Amino acid sequence: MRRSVAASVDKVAGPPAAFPKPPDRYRTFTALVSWAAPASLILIVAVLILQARPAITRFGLNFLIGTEWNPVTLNFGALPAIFGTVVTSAIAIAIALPVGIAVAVVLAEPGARGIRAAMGIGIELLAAIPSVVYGIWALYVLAPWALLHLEIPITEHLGFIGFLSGPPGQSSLFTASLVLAIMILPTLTAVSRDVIRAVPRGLRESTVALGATWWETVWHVILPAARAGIFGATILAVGRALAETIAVTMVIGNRFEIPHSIFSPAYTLASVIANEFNEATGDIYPAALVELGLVLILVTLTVNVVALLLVRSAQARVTI
Amino acid sequence: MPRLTFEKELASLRESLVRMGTLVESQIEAALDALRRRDGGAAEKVRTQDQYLNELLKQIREQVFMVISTQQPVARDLRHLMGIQYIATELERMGDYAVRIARMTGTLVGLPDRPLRAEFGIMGELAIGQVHDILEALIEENELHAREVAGRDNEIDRLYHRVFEELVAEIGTGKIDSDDALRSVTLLLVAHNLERIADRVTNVAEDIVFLETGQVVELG
Amino acid sequence: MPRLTFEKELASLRESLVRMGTLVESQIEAALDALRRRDGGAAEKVRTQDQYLNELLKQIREQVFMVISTQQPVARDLRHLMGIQYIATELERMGDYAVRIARMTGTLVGLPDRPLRAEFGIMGELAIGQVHDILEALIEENELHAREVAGRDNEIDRLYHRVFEELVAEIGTGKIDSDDALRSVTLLLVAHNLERIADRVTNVAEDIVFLETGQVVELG
Amino acid sequence: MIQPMAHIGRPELRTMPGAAPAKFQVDSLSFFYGKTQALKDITFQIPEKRITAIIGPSGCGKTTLLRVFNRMYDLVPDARAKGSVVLDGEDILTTTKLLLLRQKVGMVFQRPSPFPMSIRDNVAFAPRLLGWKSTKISEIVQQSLERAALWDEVSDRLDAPATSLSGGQQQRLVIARCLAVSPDVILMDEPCSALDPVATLKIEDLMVQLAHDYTIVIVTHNMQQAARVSDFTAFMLMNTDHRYGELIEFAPTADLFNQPQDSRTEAYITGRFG
Amino acid sequence: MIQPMAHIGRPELRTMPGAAPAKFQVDSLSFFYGKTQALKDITFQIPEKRITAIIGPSGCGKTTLLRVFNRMYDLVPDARAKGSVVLDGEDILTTTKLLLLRQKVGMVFQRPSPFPMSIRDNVAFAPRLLGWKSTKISEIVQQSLERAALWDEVSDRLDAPATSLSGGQQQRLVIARCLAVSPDVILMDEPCSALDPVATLKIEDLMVQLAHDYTIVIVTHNMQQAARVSDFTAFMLMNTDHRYGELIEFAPTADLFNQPQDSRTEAYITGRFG
Amino acid sequence: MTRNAWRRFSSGTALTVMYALTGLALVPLGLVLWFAASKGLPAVLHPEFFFNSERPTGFPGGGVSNAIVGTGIMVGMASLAAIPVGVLSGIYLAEYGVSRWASWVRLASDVLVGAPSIALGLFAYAVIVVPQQHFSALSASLALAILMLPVVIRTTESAVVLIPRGLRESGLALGLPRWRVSLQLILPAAAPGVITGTLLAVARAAGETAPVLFTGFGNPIFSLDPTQAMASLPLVVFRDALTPYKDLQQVAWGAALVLVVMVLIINLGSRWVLRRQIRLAGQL
Repeated sequence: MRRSVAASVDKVAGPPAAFPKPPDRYRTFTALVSWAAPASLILIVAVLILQARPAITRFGLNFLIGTEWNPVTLNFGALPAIFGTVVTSAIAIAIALPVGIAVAVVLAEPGARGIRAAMGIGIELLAAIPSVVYGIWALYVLAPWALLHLEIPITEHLGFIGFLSGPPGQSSLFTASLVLAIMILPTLTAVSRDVIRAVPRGLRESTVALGATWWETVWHVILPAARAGIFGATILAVGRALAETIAVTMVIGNRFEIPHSIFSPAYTLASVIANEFNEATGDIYPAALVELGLVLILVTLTVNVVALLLVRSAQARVTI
Repeated sequence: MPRLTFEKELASLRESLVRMGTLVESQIEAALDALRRRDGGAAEKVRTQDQYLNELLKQIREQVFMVISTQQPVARDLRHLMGIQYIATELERMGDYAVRIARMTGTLVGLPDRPLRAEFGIMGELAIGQVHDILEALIEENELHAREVAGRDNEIDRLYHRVFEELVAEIGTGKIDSDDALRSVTLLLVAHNLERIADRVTNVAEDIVFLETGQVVELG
Repeated sequence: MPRLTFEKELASLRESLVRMGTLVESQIEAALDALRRRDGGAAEKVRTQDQYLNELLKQIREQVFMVISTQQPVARDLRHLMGIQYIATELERMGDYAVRIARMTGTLVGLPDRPLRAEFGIMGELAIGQVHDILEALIEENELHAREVAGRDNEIDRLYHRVFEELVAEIGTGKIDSDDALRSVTLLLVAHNLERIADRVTNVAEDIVFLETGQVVELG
Repeated sequence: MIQPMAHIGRPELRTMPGAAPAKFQVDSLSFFYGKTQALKDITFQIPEKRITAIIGPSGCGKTTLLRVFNRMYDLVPDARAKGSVVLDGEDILTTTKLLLLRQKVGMVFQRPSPFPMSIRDNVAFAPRLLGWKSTKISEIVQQSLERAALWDEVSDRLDAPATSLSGGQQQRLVIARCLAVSPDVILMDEPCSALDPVATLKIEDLMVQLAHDYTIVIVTHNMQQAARVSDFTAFMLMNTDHRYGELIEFAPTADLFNQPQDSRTEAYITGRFG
Repeated sequence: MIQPMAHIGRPELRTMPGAAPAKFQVDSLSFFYGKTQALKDITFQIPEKRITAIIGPSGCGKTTLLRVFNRMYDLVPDARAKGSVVLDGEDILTTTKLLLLRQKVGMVFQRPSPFPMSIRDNVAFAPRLLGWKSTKISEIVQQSLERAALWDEVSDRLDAPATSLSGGQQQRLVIARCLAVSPDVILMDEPCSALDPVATLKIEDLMVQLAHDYTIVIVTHNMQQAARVSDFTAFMLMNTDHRYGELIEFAPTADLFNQPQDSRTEAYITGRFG
Repeated sequence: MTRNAWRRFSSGTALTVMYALTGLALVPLGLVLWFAASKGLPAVLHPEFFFNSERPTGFPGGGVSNAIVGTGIMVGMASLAAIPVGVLSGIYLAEYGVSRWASWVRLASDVLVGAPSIALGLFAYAVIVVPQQHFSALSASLALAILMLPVVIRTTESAVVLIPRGLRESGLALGLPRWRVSLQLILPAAAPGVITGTLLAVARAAGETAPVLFTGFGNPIFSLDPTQAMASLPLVVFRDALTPYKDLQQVAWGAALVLVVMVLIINLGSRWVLRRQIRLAGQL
């Protein structure tokens, strides 16, 4: 009893209630409008779940580990597509990361003028080119070249390693990864560059003023200061790679199996949908395809949320 | 670009200083007049008026203090403030001498009435003239004028010495009574104080030179 | 948190002030001594030494000026600086009086040698003691002590009036020759100047009160 | 002691608080951001047509206090005030006539914030939106610029973009923009901290001029500036135990800088604080 | 005039330039950013183990001049200098031993810039790059922190991140970091402009202490700060016709603030400039 | 080698390597542009390419006018929906950005940017095509609008946030109501940035293939009816590139070139506008 009285006294002594402020109708209105983005996100996921329902109820978790994709027997397992998606993204990031950081460091150097400014613009243009253009270019230019100059030499010399063995083909997991690497490079670079630029100028100047060399400045101070942000950028790029559809569809070879070598054709979640959705008839087949889409969107959303939180906290920390 | 507040303060300080100077002039005049007329009341009035001078000095010091602490003056500005304060101190001293002269009236009143030597009148006029002119130099911000005024010290000095010698000679005749002795000694002190007033003018002139040029000179 | 530079400057200013004070003490002593011994050379030395005092005042003023313009002191800090400057001005004046006393020696040398009245010795000691004690009050930052020292003025005043009356009486006997007349008048001026020194001590005491408390008082 | 003649110098500087009529009566004002208290029990009166400076170390709540005077704190969610602040008979903490209040109490910020439009449009912006007559407006533009001591510098290029002005001119333009809606009070939040000494002195002179017609409240980091321009000074400090801002001393500026009553004020103004 | 006794006060403040040995001899230095001239014909000498302040209105080239002394301008493309700046017998404008130069001439910037690592690592950073012995380094860390008057505040948490310190502490950490490589000279570019008055006074006191062992050159916007701490002051101004920075007057600080020789200096320091 | 010499050498080496990698990263851009131009120009140089509709293989004189108009219509409709909503949402984020709800909106838009575009296609398909029982431009516009929305939101927000807080506070301190300050003062100040953002969103939408695959579906016949299937440029590229027919591949390259040129113009143009905006905001 006594305790509750004390508590109520405390409440009275605490901060006062807000004075009645005149209502801010403008705020209410814009806040209502701003529902659009979150609402569409929720709606998309909800609708996809609804559409995928027949497949979900039928296959359950087996959908994720099944390796067969048979529209005739209506037996669908997504593992090969998941595998393809993950592996293409992984290889792409492995190729793009070192290059991306190097580019970001160069572009973030103060005083962007002349060649460096042009390079910056070039990298950003890379991001703007529609993926279908990358697709057609990869199909007719990159894939033949990669086969001749990368895949064949590698399989010849390193073929004894299982996942590098032949026979190489123009349309392959590797080619898809290559084009993906090119496509995510701008994301990786742009975000990393922004994070590196957010490193206070004073930090760079102090380091130089202490008699450190350019490389020491970059390696010991700037990159550590930007580390969390660069990590976030990487994950963001992974998200992009996972979600990419058209260009990959055009060069991956579209074979629904887990390949034994990265030079073999494969499939990704997105490209399965792109290729087969228009021909899918019946009830289960489209639902299975939608479920692929659902898996894809859930994975990318998760990856994105993680990445965004990382980048945000990193930028907040660096700019203190 | 002017600094409004500062300039306003400085103008008001100069005004107070001139007011002090004018008061000093009239104090000297009044003191000598009281002496001449053997008017105890007039002498007393000089003493009362001196309070105004003290008060003015106090106010000027306070205001200078306030201006320094709020306006952070440097160089020329600070010099002006400090110079004004130095001069105010000197003027207040001059006022003190005037009071001392006035005070002598009290001594003289009880003594036989004899005509005052002409030298006193002349010395008084000279001193008042010097005070007046040095104030003019201050207002005109004219360093050369100040130096010139300081140079006029000699005439008063000469008169003082003449008065001194004559009075001592008078005493030395051995033919004077105690009243006359007191009178002579008193007048001697009057002359002494008048001479000191002129001395102070020299100090004011030095302060004006400092205020205008930043140079510390001795015009003695 | 201390303000290193400012405190250092303040300490050095106080040191200069104490040096001035000590010099003033020895000047008064030397002047009276010269008078007593009728030593023209010693008197001359007092006049030379006075240059040091003038120079010290000049330096203190300059330094105060510099500290104000570079350190932007306010409140207590500014009061200290201004107080130091006021006091230095007073000390220099005291030095002037000492010189005036010393100068009298020249007059006395040509006159018959008679023993100096005991009052002069006492007045001199009193004045020196006052100067000494007021400096102590300054060093101790002891406002009450300063007030007490200022209160001691009366004794010197009393002595001065006694000397004055006696001298006037002496003259008034009508039995003195011109030499004795000059001598008496001269000694009268010596007494006058000693009394002025004590007056100045009161001013210094007022300045110490101001410096420590910020109050402008009159202890006269 | 005798007072032989009218007080010398600037008598207004010496008036005790209360001698000039109060424009703001701040009474036991406390302020909270969410659950943390930022100000506690502040009581004082800001005199009319005088310059009042608020000084104190960073984090003492100077700016928070200033932003109470035109309810700028409404922009911060969870900000609450207790007590009362009376302006012309109305408690501004509870008033709902926010727009009127802000018209009456103008504000100038740390960084000059010219609107991205011409000089003329900057000054005319608010009068236009308030629907005043366009003939009247052009008159107001000139008047306001004149009062802000900017007219001579810009009269021949009223249509130039405001951003083409120098930092100091921009700040005076912002002041002119305030004046255009005929405020009674002008709040200034470190108005010179982004300016160089020259521009700073110009703004300071302008403040002294404006104080003939307006009540000015200025928050400044720069003690000397407060000393130079203000008639009254409020010294604030953060309570070290409870971390809220308190009013330590409020007095005529000359008194505060010469004879501070509180030892903390003395320590701060003589640079011995902390 | 008689000189009865050794000069009172701080004799070093009164020394004319040249009385103290010169650390930097700047001789007709001109500076260009691309085609625009930023500095013209600057000639003066910076005395050793003294504090030299560079003051002047914004845009007068103060910071540009400061950045010449450790060749920081190398970071700016197209920047070049003409003339000569001799440090210990070597012209630093043409030296190729940049790393050595910057070790010898440390620099502190406007905003505190602690590295994103522990307090200890911040101070040990440069010594480690130089490959010094780790036993020696830990000694250096303590020494540097002590000299920067920070040891007492951080000795019990050397492994805490440097960003956990307050602004003023961070600035002192940056100074300690400079001291760790035993420089001769420390350049400071408005080191207190991001700090509050309390932290500012601490840094100022620290500067006065450091001047016993190091030559300090400080650029400051704040004239009063220059007056408070420096032994010598250089006043710069932008030439209105050609828009380059010029050195107007260089003198012992006390002289410059009491008896400036150039009327432009006087106008600036008394606030009547412009 | 002395320690300092070694330090300088390693630094120089690292610098060279990094610049080299940057150069390498630009090679694909050059190649894409080069091949788009060299392979696409022959197709584009025939005027009928822009005036005729698609034709099956073997029928010369095929063009992409239907696809260009289709893309225009679909992106136009998407813009009509996405831009007002996006701009207002962006303003909300900038004006009231500290609230909890705002951070959710922000996260949602950022996530939406990264959402797989093909999933948006599936969504539009489910919401419009299934009930309507046929493909339509409308459904494609829905997918594209969702695609554009987050881009518009975030660019509007960053353009508005770029306007210094002082400007907003100054407006409010003049006694102006919040909506006036926001719409009549802040938004005009941020206009170039906002416009740039919307243009970039338009460019992105115009280049997307995946969302229109099974919504707009494509239509070889010139059509202006938004309730029916409609052609689009990226779809032309995708479909025709994968055919074995040289003449269709030719059309694909031509369409790709048109896309690339459009993207380049919008990007470089908006970059110029944006730089002015940033410079302007920097002066505020």
